[in-house]
Amino acid sequence: MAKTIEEIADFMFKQVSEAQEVSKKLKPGDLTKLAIKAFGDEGVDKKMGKMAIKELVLSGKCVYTYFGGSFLELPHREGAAND
Amino acid sequence: DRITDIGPPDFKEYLPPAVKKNYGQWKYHEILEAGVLVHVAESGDKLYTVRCGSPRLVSTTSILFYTEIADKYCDGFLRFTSRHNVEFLTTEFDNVAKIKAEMTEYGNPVGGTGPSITSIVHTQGWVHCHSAATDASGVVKAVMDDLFEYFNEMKLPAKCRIALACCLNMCGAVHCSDIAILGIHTAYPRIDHENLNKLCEIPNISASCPTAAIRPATVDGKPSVELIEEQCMYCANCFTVCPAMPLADPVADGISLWVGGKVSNARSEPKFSKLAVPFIPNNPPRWPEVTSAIRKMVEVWAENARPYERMGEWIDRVGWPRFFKLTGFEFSKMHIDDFKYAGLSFKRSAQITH
Amino acid sequence: DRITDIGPPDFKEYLPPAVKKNYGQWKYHEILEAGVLVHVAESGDKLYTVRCGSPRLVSTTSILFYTEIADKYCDGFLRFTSRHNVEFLTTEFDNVAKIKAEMTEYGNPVGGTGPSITSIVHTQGWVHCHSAATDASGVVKAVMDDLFEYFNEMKLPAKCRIALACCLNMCGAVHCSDIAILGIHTAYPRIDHENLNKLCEIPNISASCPTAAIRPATVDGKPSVELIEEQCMYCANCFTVCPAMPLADPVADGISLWVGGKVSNARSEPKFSKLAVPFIPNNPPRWPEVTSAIRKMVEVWAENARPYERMGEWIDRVGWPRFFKLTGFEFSKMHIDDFKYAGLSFKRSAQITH
Amino acid sequence: PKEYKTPMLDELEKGPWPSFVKEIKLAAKKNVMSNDLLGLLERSYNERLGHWKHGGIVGVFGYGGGVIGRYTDLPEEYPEISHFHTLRINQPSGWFYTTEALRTLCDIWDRHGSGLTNMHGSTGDIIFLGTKTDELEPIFKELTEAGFDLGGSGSDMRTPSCCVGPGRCEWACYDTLQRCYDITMKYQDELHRPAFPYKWKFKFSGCPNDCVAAIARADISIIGTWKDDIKMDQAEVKKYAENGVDIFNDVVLNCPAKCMKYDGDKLEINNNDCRRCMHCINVMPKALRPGDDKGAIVLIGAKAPIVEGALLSSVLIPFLNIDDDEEFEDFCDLVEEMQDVWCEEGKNRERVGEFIQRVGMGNFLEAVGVEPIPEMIAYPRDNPYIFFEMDEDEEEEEE
Amino acid sequence: PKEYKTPMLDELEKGPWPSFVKEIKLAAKKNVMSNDLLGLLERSYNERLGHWKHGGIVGVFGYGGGVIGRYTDLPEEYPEISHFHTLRINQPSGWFYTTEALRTLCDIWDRHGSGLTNMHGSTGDIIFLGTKTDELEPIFKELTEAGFDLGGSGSDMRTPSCCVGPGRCEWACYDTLQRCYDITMKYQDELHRPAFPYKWKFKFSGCPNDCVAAIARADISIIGTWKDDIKMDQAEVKKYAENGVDIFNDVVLNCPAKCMKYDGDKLEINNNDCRRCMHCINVMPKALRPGDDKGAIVLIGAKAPIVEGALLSSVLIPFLNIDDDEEFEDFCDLVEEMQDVWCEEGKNRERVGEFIQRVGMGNFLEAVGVEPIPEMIAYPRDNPYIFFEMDEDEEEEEE
Repeated sequence: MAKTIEEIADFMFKQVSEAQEVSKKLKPGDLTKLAIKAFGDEGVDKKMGKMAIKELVLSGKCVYTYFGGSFLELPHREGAAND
Repeated sequence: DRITDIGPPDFKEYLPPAVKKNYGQWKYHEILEAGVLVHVAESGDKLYTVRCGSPRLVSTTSILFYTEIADKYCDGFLRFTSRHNVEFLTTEFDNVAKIKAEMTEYGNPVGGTGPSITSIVHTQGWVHCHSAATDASGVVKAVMDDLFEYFNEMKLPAKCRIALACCLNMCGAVHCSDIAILGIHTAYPRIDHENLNKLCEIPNISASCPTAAIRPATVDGKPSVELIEEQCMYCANCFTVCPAMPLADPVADGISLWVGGKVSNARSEPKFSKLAVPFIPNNPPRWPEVTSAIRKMVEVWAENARPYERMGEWIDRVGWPRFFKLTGFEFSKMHIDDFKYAGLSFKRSAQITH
Repeated sequence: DRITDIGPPDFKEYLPPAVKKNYGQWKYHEILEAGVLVHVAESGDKLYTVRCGSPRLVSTTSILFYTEIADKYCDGFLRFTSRHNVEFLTTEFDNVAKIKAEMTEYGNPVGGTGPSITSIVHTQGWVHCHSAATDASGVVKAVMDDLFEYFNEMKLPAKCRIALACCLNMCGAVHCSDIAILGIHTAYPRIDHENLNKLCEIPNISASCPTAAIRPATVDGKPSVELIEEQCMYCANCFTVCPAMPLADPVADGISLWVGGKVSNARSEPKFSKLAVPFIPNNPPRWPEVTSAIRKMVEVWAENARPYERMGEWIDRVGWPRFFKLTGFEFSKMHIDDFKYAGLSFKRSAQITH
Repeated sequence: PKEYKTPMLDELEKGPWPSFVKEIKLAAKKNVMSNDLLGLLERSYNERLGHWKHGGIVGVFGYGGGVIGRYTDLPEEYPEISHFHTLRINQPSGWFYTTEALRTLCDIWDRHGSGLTNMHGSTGDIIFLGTKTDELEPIFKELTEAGFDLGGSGSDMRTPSCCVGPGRCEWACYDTLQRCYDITMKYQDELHRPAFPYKWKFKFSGCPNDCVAAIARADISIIGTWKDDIKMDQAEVKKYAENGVDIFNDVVLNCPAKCMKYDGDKLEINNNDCRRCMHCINVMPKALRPGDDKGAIVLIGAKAPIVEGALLSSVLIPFLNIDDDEEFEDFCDLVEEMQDVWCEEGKNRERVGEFIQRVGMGNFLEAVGVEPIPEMIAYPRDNPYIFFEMDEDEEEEEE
Repeated sequence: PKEYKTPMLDELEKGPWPSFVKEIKLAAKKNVMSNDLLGLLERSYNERLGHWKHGGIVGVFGYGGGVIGRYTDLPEEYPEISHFHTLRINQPSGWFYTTEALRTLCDIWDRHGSGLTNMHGSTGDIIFLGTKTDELEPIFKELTEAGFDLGGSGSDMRTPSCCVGPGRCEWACYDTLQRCYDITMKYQDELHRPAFPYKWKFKFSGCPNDCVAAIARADISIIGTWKDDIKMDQAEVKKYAENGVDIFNDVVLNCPAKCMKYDGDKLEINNNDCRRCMHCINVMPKALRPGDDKGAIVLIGAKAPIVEGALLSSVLIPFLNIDDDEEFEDFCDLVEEMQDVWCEEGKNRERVGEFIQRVGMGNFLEAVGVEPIPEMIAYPRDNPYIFFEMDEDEEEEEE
């Protein structure tokens, strides 16, 4: 049964939140793979994963970050940022 | 109504009329003098190009000056090259001398065509980069000042492409240059055990090390990493994924020089640059040891190579022993490869010069 | 009074008088006809050599026949070459034809000089070897019968060195031959769990595997090993250290063909032979698929190469696509290297023929 | 604004080569950020040390690339460059501009940033060098309104770039400007929203001279070539000879395929053996030209050393009529197939070239559905360590 | 003796090439072992399978090499070759023989073995093919009394071999026959008593044509070369040209150093760039010869694929006046130093070339006390992953 984009985005948001608690960073590709693993091939495809990520970012719940590779994280103050 | 994903402007709107008219219909070209080309179209149209050196780091003030020149002589069009030069295209031969005069006067000399040294492709260095092992613009300025005669004259055996990257990340992908200037660290990363776990993911750091020199460890009760120093070759890949492992050091940072690479498929196949000088300490503002080593390489090549022979092609013909002999550069254990494909770099033949 | 460690006889006692006299004083040589050389010394002395093919596997009966010839025409001296030929050296030109006649009559034809195919260096095969994936002498005989015209005539662009090894151990070090014939297994080792632990040291077996495909395991309560089949490439190194892991198989054993290697430093540097045909099943007694594939290679090379161009030099000039096209050999995934230096074997250039 | 003494940098205003110090000073006249940059850079010259921290989070809303966050580690002393972020702006194909467009860009940048640029960055983008976090959205808004968009950064498709091609080069074997534009437009999402294991670069060169270093720098390197004979004008050959070109030594002896003959009068080319290296054409552009049956070679996998060592791209498609829309679409399908396989199996920070080395070229080809052909290799394997695979027919027979 | 039908093998008596089947049959007439071998081989041809077991223990008293144990796995059916061991007998340098010596060898072998030989084995030895365990000591006794000794096998120094050299070749740049003999005699203990991690081979070639494949097969490859100019006789060059040698295409164009010029009359060589490849000399041996300042290149590390892949030897000493006794002694000292390091650090079945690859050439040179020089490499490293080592002075300064 296909999931809605919102459901997938919610799932991904939860993954990002949990990962961040243990200082772990997830890549967009990781999130899609996790979603497919959780909901099965018939629940999510790669395109839906992509749309869910777009939704996450446009809603402001997640931001892209870069440390030698691009990740999705909860918005937070930059460690290196100057006030 | 936020505009996104529109991509770049359509280049067709930015093409000068002569280019639009003769698009894909060019017949041949000639180099009229250093920095000046003429392209002749099947239609008989002639398009003159004046190529001007640029410092790459350009102020809007200078860009606006370029637009003035382009408005005056080039119908309001101009272009840049893949090596940071600015080019003025005109169908009027008379404009060539005028563009040349005005640009030179402003400080952007004309040259860089044919068997010459053109602008150096380079990175940001201390101007902007967090991982630089040297400056970029300053080294480039010092080197090009020294080699200027090879920019505005065409007196070399072939073209010579110089590039600079201020650390091993090689944003400037210098690895296929006739001469590559590469910023290099030679001090181990200093691990900020206090903050490492806050800033970075430990398994990620371990995985980043090409020689597996970094292992998870608990230091003062905090999760952190330890470094097996003998396995570290200062690549700074760990720093790239984790800012809590800086390597930069005023004494241990410096420049390595590499030689004999090429990208073009003409004559020989593309090849990587090879190590010539492993380390020269940073010596701003003019890095005299760097400029003189580069001049040495250019001069021995210019004296000994045959026409059309790129630096690396010349060395391939006469052999690396000759290169080290003529330049006087010291050969050491560091020159002998010990990475993945090391074995193939040994001299596995009895073809030898004496 | 047991005699040991005396080493070989001093060669000086075995040198013919003309050789002793002109030792180190040879001036030049000429090839008078296929298999016949003359060496001229500074003294003006001329020494004729008659080179005769041999099956390498020689009975004392035949050796004694050679000694008769040598006694008759060569003052009681003879020599063998690094490729199993037997050579008769004489200062009398008149003896050349006589030696040739008698040897040919006996069954050892004369040839193998200059741009020709000389005797095949090979291993023992089914005649004597415990790890052979094919026979050696039989394949060699079939191939040389087929290529005989290239032994006793000199009509090739250059010399062509063929070698055979009956398994990957390559006792015959065939890896730098113009054409290499290599016995090859394609079945997994059959583990004799019953006896393995009695015959072999388990850690040794694990360590012997270049791809780490063999792990210690307990089978039916006995210490033994298990094989990760996907990681096995049938090298038989495990069998070499442990007889309880045989691979030989009537259907899965066969021959692979390799091409373009050379040892000499003339013109191009020495090079390895490269895979041409991955697998041909054993088809005794005459291995017709092997002989015809080899003839095909020799013929396309002979037709297309320039004078003095060895097989590998010709292929390097015209490219491997041409080789596969002209021979009609199938190109497959198996031809693409996936061992250590695989990356360097990809075509990393835009120099391409169409 | 503070006045900085810059004796070190002043040294670099001397000499014939254009001075970046002059440029920073020009910008500093108009802009306090550039003025503080001058001071900080002088300090770096004295200390032989950079003073920048990496900032991994800044960007414009909804995009994951195009902005490089940067902060000085001495914000108290150089407060104007406490933030000093970079924007990458997608250049037009071939770096052609109208003066009007450039003036618009300068105007935006003078109002919102340091007034310093790179024309251009190594990947090809216009680089706006130094602005504050708060300015990012306003700049982005004005840029898109002016018809410009951000380029790539991070683990995304990087801004594609191309040589001048048919715009001003008689050697262009396909329309580099157009195909670069097409790819850029087709993959806007991949460019702005990083979803790959690492960067993914396209470069388009019109001929094997490879003026944009595609073979050294791009994951997908598209290099022009041709199939038929080199076009030759013997009269022009003669003229070159008369004008001092040593055709024998400079042309014939330099041919890597040894496929030329010259008798002092006529030049002969054995086009069957020609490798399309461009050397003879480069020496005598008036006499020799690429043939008419033109297209491109697609090569894959180039990268700089980090992490697993530098690679040059290797041949994937030896000839593609890339100007043909249908063949171009097929090519795009293959590109997407490769992306999928790489995204599925690639490790973090593993470029596609490294990925291919790890899994093996043969396995990679199988995964993306491309037949192995000898054009893809410099030479077949020289080791006998073959993973034999029965073909399917044989396997069935055995059952 | 049994009479075997051998229809398969009989096929291999036909054809122009000398037949090994004829040889086995000749031996079988005199010898029951060879007769059973014939039967067993026919069976292998039918079954497409070998029938030999490895026997690793047999040998002569006090030696660890020189005998290869072999047993058939069908002893009931072929009882005469239940044992069928091989002996390796150290050949004289250059494979020169008196007929008297050969007759002595044949006599010993006919009385104690199968009467079958290889003239010679791949490594260079005389191979006596097939005898019983009980015969080994009697054979060894008679051989040594006749002045012959066993060759190497197992993890020892293998029997050195050399080209014909000054015995009959104008290109010999040093005395291959003598130095091969010297090394063999000097290291008798290393040859007969295996004490190394794996095999250790020497091959001596008098010039870069390398007729004994030293560079491909020997751990220590000694290849003749010269330092001064190629000796040239212009009159003979002319004669070659008159007799149809295409000097331009066949000689000049094939020179890898591009160091020759030919104007249709005189040949010029830029000896400074000459690589001593031998090609021009090979083509015109009457006109061109190696110079007078002769010696050898010492290269190290060649091997066949097992275990870590095939290797060619690489340059260790670019020029050694090996005919000079003092330089030869120094060379032997270095050989022993290398043995020591390899024995100390090498793994089981690791050839010295693999060992060098594993520890790094630079570290190996350091360990054996040889200065690194550019002659040792084809090219310097192309990756920036340098393990910097401060030199000692600098380290002291830092303390």
